[in-house]
Amino acid sequence: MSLAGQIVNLIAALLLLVSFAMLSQRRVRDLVDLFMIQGALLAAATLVTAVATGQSHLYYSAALTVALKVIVLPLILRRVLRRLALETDVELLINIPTTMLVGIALVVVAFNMAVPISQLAGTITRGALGIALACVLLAFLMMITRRKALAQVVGFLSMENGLFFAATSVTYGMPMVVELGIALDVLVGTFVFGVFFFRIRETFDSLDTSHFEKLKDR
Amino acid sequence: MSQFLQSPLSSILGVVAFWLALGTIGVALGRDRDGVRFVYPATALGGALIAWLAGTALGADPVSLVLPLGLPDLPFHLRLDSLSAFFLFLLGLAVTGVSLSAAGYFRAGSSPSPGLTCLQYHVFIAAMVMVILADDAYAFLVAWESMALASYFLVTTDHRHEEIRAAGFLYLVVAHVGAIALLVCFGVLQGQAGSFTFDAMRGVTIAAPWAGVAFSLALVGFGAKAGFLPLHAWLPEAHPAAPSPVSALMSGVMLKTAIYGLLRVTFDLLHTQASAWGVVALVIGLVTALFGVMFAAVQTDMKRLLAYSSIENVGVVLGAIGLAIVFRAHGMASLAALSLVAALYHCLNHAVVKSLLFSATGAVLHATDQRSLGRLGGLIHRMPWVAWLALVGALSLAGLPPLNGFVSEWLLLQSFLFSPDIPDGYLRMLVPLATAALVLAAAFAAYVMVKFYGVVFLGQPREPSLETAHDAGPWERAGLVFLAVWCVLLGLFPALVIRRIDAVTVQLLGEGLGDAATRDWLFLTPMATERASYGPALFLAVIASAVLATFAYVRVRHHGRLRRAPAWDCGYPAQTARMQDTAEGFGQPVKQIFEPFFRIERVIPDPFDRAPRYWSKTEDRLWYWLYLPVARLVAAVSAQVARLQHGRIQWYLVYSFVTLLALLIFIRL
Amino acid sequence: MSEFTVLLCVPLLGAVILAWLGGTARAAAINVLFSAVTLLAAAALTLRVVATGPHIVFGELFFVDAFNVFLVALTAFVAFTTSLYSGPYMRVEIDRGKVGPNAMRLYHSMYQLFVFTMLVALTSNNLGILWVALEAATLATVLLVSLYRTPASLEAAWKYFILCGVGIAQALFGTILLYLAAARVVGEGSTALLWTHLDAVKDQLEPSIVGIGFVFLLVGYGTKVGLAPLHNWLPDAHAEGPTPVSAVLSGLLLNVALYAVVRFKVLVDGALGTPLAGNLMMAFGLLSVVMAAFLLSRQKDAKRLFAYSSVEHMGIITFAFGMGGALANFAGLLHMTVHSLTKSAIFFAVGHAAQKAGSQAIGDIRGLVHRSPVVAWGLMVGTLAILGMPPFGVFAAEFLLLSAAMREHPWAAGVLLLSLGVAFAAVFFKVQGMVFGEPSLQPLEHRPAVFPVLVHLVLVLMLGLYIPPYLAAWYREAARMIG
Amino acid sequence: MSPGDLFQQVLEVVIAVFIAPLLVGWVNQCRAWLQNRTGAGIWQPYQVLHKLFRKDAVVAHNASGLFRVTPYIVFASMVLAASLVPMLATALPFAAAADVIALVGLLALARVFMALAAMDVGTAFGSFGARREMLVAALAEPALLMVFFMPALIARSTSLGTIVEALAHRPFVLHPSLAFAAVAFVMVLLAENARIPIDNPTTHLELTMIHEAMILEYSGRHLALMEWAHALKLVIYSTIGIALFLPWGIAEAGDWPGLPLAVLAITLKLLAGGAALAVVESVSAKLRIFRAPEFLASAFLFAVLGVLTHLLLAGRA
Repeated sequence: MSLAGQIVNLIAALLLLVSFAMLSQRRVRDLVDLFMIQGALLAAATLVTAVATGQSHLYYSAALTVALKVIVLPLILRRVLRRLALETDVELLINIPTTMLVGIALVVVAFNMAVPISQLAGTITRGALGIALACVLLAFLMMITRRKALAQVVGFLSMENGLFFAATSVTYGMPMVVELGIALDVLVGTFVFGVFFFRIRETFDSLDTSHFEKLKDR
Repeated sequence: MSQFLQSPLSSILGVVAFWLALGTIGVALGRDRDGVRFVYPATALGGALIAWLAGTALGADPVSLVLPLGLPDLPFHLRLDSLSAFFLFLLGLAVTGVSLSAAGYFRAGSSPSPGLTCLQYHVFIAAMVMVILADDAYAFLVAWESMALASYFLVTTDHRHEEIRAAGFLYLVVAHVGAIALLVCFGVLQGQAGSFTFDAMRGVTIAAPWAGVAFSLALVGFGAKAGFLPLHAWLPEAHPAAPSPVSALMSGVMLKTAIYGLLRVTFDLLHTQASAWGVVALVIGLVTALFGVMFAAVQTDMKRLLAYSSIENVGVVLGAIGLAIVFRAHGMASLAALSLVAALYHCLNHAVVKSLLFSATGAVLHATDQRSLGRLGGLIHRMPWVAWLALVGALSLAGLPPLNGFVSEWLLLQSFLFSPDIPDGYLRMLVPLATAALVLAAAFAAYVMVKFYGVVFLGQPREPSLETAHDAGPWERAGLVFLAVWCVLLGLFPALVIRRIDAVTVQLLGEGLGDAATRDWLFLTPMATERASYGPALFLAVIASAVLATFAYVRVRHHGRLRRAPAWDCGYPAQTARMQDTAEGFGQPVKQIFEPFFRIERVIPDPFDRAPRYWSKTEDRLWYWLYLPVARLVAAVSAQVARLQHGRIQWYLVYSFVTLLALLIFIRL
Repeated sequence: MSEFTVLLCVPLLGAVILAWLGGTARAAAINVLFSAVTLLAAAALTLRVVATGPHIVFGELFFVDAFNVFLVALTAFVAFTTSLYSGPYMRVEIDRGKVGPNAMRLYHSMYQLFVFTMLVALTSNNLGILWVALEAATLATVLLVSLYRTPASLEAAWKYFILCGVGIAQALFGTILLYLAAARVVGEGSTALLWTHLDAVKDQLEPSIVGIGFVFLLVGYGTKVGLAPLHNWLPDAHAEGPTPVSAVLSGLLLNVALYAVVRFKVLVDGALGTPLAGNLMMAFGLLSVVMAAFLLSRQKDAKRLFAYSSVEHMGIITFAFGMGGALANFAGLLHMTVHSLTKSAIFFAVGHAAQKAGSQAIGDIRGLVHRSPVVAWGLMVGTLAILGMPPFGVFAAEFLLLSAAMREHPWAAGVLLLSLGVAFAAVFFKVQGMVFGEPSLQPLEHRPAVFPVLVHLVLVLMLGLYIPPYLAAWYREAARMIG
Repeated sequence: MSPGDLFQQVLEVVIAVFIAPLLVGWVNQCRAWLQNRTGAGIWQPYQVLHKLFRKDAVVAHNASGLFRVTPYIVFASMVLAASLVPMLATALPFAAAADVIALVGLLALARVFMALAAMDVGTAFGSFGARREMLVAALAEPALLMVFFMPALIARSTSLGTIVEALAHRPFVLHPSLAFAAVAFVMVLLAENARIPIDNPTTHLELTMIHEAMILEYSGRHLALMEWAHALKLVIYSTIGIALFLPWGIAEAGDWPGLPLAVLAITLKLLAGGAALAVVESVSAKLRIFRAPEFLASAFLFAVLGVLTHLLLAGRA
C-alpha cells in the first residue's frame, strides 16, 4: 500500500476514534468540537487523496469540506449554543458502556460488510470504506441514544461526514455537481435546524426531545 | 320499432341511460320536492319496458355487447341470456310497482334531500341492471359495488339517527367483505380460465379443488349480499333504516341479484360439479330459512319483521338451489330443473310480494309515522286500500294457495319428494330432515304473517293518533295494485310462467321440465298429472263459487240481517286497545319453544317491586359469537400494532436502524 | 426544449418572487398563476414526449421518458389544483390569526420551491441530483409542516426532518455504492451517475455492490415513501402541517420518492438478475399495508387517519412495482395516479371540514353534509374511492394488482385483501361519522374551494370506468420500461 | 272429466257437507255416554245450526269487512277440501286442482283467515286465540305434511287419489313407517280440530280455549258457518285418515257397483272413528297451553321418523 493510502488509513482510524469519542461524550459543546475535528480529518483525508491521485476536483471537495464542516457549521452550532444558553449535559437513554459495546458490534458488522465491496474498488483508499460505514452507523447510534435535539443534529451531520468519507475512499468523491448539491443541502439543512432550535426553544423552553412524544397512536 | 325489438340488450341499456338521466334531473330539481316526486312514474315506465324486453328475451338466443368502457384490456362485456332476462324481468316488475308507489312515498319530509335520494335511487336500479347484464368480472364487480354504494346511501338517507348510521356501516362492511370474496372467487376462476370474461370462464371446466374454492367464495360473497347465515346481520338493520321503496327494492330485487350471481357462477361458469356443494347450500339455506322465520316471529318493528322474512325466503331459495345442485351432480337433470324452477319462481314471487309489502309499510309509515308494531293497529278502517292490498301480499308470503307464494313452495316440496331417488344413502337421510325444516319454516311464515297483518291492520288502533291516518294516495295505490295483481297472476297461472322460466333451466342445466310442465296452461304438472298436479285457477274458481253459493244459500234460505254492537269479549266490560295481544305476545311462544336460538335478556320485577318494570331484549346469538369477536380481535391487534407508534423519535430511529442492519445481514447471507 | 426550461424555471422563479411578494393579498393568485404556467409547460412537454418519445435535455443532465413525464404531468396538475385550493384555505387561516404575512411569504415561496424540487427529482438524469432534489424537498416542506408553530407541528416537523434526514443519508450511501459499481464499468465522472448510461450497462454492474447499495437506497428512499417500519414521520407530518401541504406531501412527495426507488430497482434487477429487489419491495409493501390497516382504526385525528391511508396505499403500490411484470406495473402506475388525485381531494375536503369544526379531531367533526354538502360528499366519495370501492379508479388499480397477485403470490393477495377489508371498516366508520349525523360545525366566512375536489374525483371516477387509450398506451409503455 | 265423475264429485261434497254436523253429534253423544250422561242426541248440531242461521248476526262496531267475509271463505275452503279427499271413490275431477300439499295449504288458508278475523275486532280473547291457533298450526301443519309425505313416497305421487288407489288396490304390503305416520296423524287431528288434549271444544274457560276464543265475536249466520266449517273439517280429517290408513273398500274410478259398498264402509269407519275419538278425548286430560308445543313437536318428530324409517327400509330393499 502506498504512503498516501497509509496516511488515509491513519486518518480513517482517527475518524473512527472521534466517532467513538462522540458516542461517549456527554457535553454538547464538546460534541461540536469533536464534529469540527471530524470535519478537519475528513478534509485532510480528501486532500491526501487529491495529492496522491491528482484528481483535481478532490481539491475543491477538500476546500468545500473545510469551509463547510470546519468553519461554517461549527460556527452556526456554537452560535446557537450560545444564543440559547443550552445546558451542557446531554442526557443519554442508554448508559455509555452499553453504547460503546453496541458501537463495537456495529464496527464489526460494518467491516464485515465493507470487505467485499472495498476489494472491488480501484482506489488507493478503499480499505477505509469499512471505517466510513462504521462512522455512519455510529452516528446513527448516537442519534438514537441522545435525547437533546442538538446532539441529534450533530449526529446527523457526523453521519453526513461518514458518507463523504465513504465517497472519497471508494470512488475519489462524487461528481462535482453532486457534491456541490449535497453541500448546499447540508448547509441549508443546518440553517433550518438553527431556525428550528429557536422555534422549539420558544415553544418548549428546552431542547429536550422528550417533549416530542405527544403524537402517537398508543 | 322493429329494430328496437331486435336488440333488447341495447334497448335495456337505453333504459339504464334513461334512468341515470332521470336521476340527474332529480338532482337538478333539487329541493323542489313535488317536482322530484314526478320523476318516479317515468322510472316505472322504464321498469315496465325492461320487464317487457326481458320477457321477450327469455328463451331467445343470448345477445352480447362490448362497451368501450372499463379497463384497457377488459372492456365491459354485457350479455343478455335467459338467466339474466329472467332476473331482469323480476327487476322490471318490482321497479315498476315500487317506483309508482315511490312517487307517492317521497312526499315532503320523507327525505332531507329528495334530489339526491332520487339520484341514488336511479343509480341503484341502474346498477342492479348492470349487475345482471355484466359478462366479465370487472364489469360485474363495478356494478355490484355501485349497487352496494347506492343502496348504502339510500339506507342512510336519514342519517341523523345513530342507529341508522350504524346500520349503514354494518351493511357496507359486510357488503365489502362479500365483494372481496367475490373478487377472489373471480380471481380463482380467472386463474384457470386465463381471462376475466365470463365467456372464457364458461369455456373451460375448472378442476375440482379450485372449483370448490370458487364455489365456497361465491357462496360467501353472494351470501353476504343475500343474507345467508351467518352473514345476515346487516339485513334486519339496513332494511328498516331505508326509505320504504328502497327497502322494497333491496329486499325484492337486490337480494335476488345475489341469487342471480350464485346461479351464474355455480351453474353457468362452474358447470355445477360436486354434490357436496349442494348439500352445503341446502343446509345453509334451510338453517337460514328457519333462523329468519324464528326471528321474524319475535320482531316488534314491522320493517324488521319483513327483513327477517326476507332472510327466510332467501334461505328457502338457497335450499332449492342446493337441491338442484345435488340432483344435477347425480345426473338427474329433470329433477334439478324442477328444483331450479322452484328457486326461480320463489325469487320472482318474493320480489313481487316483498315489494308489495314494503311499499305497504311505506304507506303505513307515511300515514302514521310509526314503525313499531306496538303502536299500530286497526288501520284497515282508515287505510282500506293499503290494508286489502297488503292482505294479498301477506297471504302470498304466508304461502297460501291460490296465491303465488304457494306455487314455489309447492314446486320445492315436489322436488324434495323426489329426492329419495338420489343414489347416495346419507343424502337420502338428510332430505327428510331438510323437508321438515322447510315445512316448519313455511308454517311459521304463516304465523309471522298473521302477526304482521293482524297487529298492523286489524284490531283497535293502539295509539290515538292512528285515528287520523289517511289512506295511500293515487300513486301509491297504483303501485300496490300493480304488484298485488302480479301476485295473483303469478299465483293463478303458474304453468304459463314456468313455460317461460323453463328457458333458464334449459340454459343452465341443458334440460328443462319439458312438455310435461307446460302442456296445460291451467294445471301445473311438473312431472306427470298422476304424480302431482295443482290447478290454482280451478282452485280459486271452486272456492269462489262455493263462497257465492254459500252466500246465496244463506241469503235465500235465511236472511241478511245484521246488527252492530259493542264487542262481546266474554262480557268483559272495559275493553281498551291495550288489552289486545301485542307483537311481543306473538313472539313469546316462539321464544319459548326455540329458546336456544335466541339470546334473551330479561328484567322481571319481583312481587314486591314498588315501580315494577318489565323489560326484555331478544338478540341474535351470532352477533356475539361471530361479529363481536371479530371486531374485538381486530381491535386487539390494532392495539398491539399501535404500541409501535409511541411517539418517541429515538425508537423510530431504532426501527430504521434495525431494518437497515437486518437487511444488510440478510443480503450478505 | 423550451417547455422543459419553462417547466423548471417557472416554479423556481415563483419561489423567488413569492419570497418577496408572498405575504401580500395577491400572493395566492400569483401562486396559482405560476402553478398554472407550470401545468401548461408540463402539458406541452407531455404532448411532445407522447408524440416523439424520450428526450434528453441540458447535456444529459435531465431526461424525460414515458415513466417520468406521466409523473411530471401528475405533479404539475396536483400542484396546480392544490394552489387553487390553498388560496381560500389559507385565507381562513390568516383570518383566524394562525399565520401572519411572513409565514405566508415562507409558505408560498416554499410551495413553489417544493414543486421545483419535485420536478427536478423527476426529470433528473443524474441520480446524485435526484438525491439532492429529494433532500431539498424535505427541507422545503419541513418548515411548512411547522408553519403554525404549535408544539405539535414542531414535533411533527422535527420528526419529519430527523427521520427523513437520516433516511436520505442512507440513500446517499446507496448512491455512492452504485456510483462505485458504475464507475467500474463506465469510468469515473458524471456519466457514471446518469441513469440513461447506467440503464444501458445495468447488467454489467457488480451484483454484490449493487445489492448492498439497494438496501441502503430502499431504506433511505423508503423512509420518504413511508414504508413501514420507516413510516413514522408520515402521519405526524401530514396531520400537523397546513392541509395543502398534507395534500402535496401525500399526493406528490411520496410518489416521487417511490419513483426514485423504482428507478433504482430497474438498475438493480438488471445487475442482479434475481428478483431480490422486487421481493424486498413486496415485503416492505405488504408490511406497510398490514400495519397501516391495523393502525387506521386507532386514529382520532382526521388528517392522521388519511396519512395512514397513504402509508397503506404506498405499500400497495410498492408491492405492485415489487412484483413487476406488465400487469402489476400497469396497476402500480394507475394506482399512483388515482391515489394522488384521490388522496389530495380527500385532504382538501378534510381541510375544509376541519376549518369548519375548528378541530381536526374526528369526534369534533359531525354532520358535515348539513353544513356544506359539496365538501361532505367530496369527502365521502373520496373516501369510498380511496377504500377501493368501484366504480372509482383505485378499484381498477387494485383489481389489476390483485388479479396479478393472485396468479403469482396468492398468499400475499390474501394478506392484502384482509388488510384492505380491515382498512375499509376502520376508515369508513370514522368518515361516516364525520359526514353524517347531527351537525357540529360553523359556517365558514369564505366559500370553500370545491372545484379541486370535484375535478379530482371526476377524474378518479373516469379512470375507474374508462381509461383513455392514449393514457393506457402511455402506462403500458412506462410499465414496460420499468420491467 | 266424465259427467259420471262430476256427479260422483258433487255427491261426495254434498254428503260430506251434510253429514258433518252428524259426525260432531255422534262424537258428542259418544262422549256423553262415556261420561255417563244422556247426551243431547246426535242431531243436536243440526238444530244448533238452524237456530244460528235464523238469528240476527251481531257484529262488533270495530269489525271490518274481513270479519264478515271470513266465514264464507272458511266454509268454502272446507267445501273445496272435502271435494279433494276421496271418501267414496278415488276418481275425483277436482282433485287435479290440488294435491296433498295444496290440501294442507287450503286448510292453512282457512285457518289464517279465521285467525285474522279473530284479531279484527281487537279484543283480548280474539287475538290470543288467533295467536295460539297459529302456533298450534305452525307445528301441526308441518307434521301433517310429513304425514302425507310418507304415503306420497310409497305411491310416488302427491295426488291424494293416486295415493289412496296405490294403498288400497295394490298388492298388500306392510309399511311399518305408516304406523309412525298414523300416530302422528292422530295427534295432528286432535290438535287441528280443537280437541282434547290441545283444546276443549266445550269450554269457554278463558285461559285454555283456542278455537272458541277465535270465534267468540261471531254470532248468527256467521257463527253457524264457522261451526259448520269446523264440523266439516273434522269430517275431512277423518276421511283423510281413513283414506290413508284404512283405505280398504273405497271405490276405484268408474267402479259404480262398488259405490254402495264404499258408502257402507265409510259410514262404519266414521262411526268407529268418531267413537274412538270420543274415547281418546275422555281418557286424556287437557294439556296446559305451554305443553301443547311439546305434544305437537312429538307429532312432528313421529312424522319425520316415519319418513326416515321409510327411506331406511326402502334403502335396504
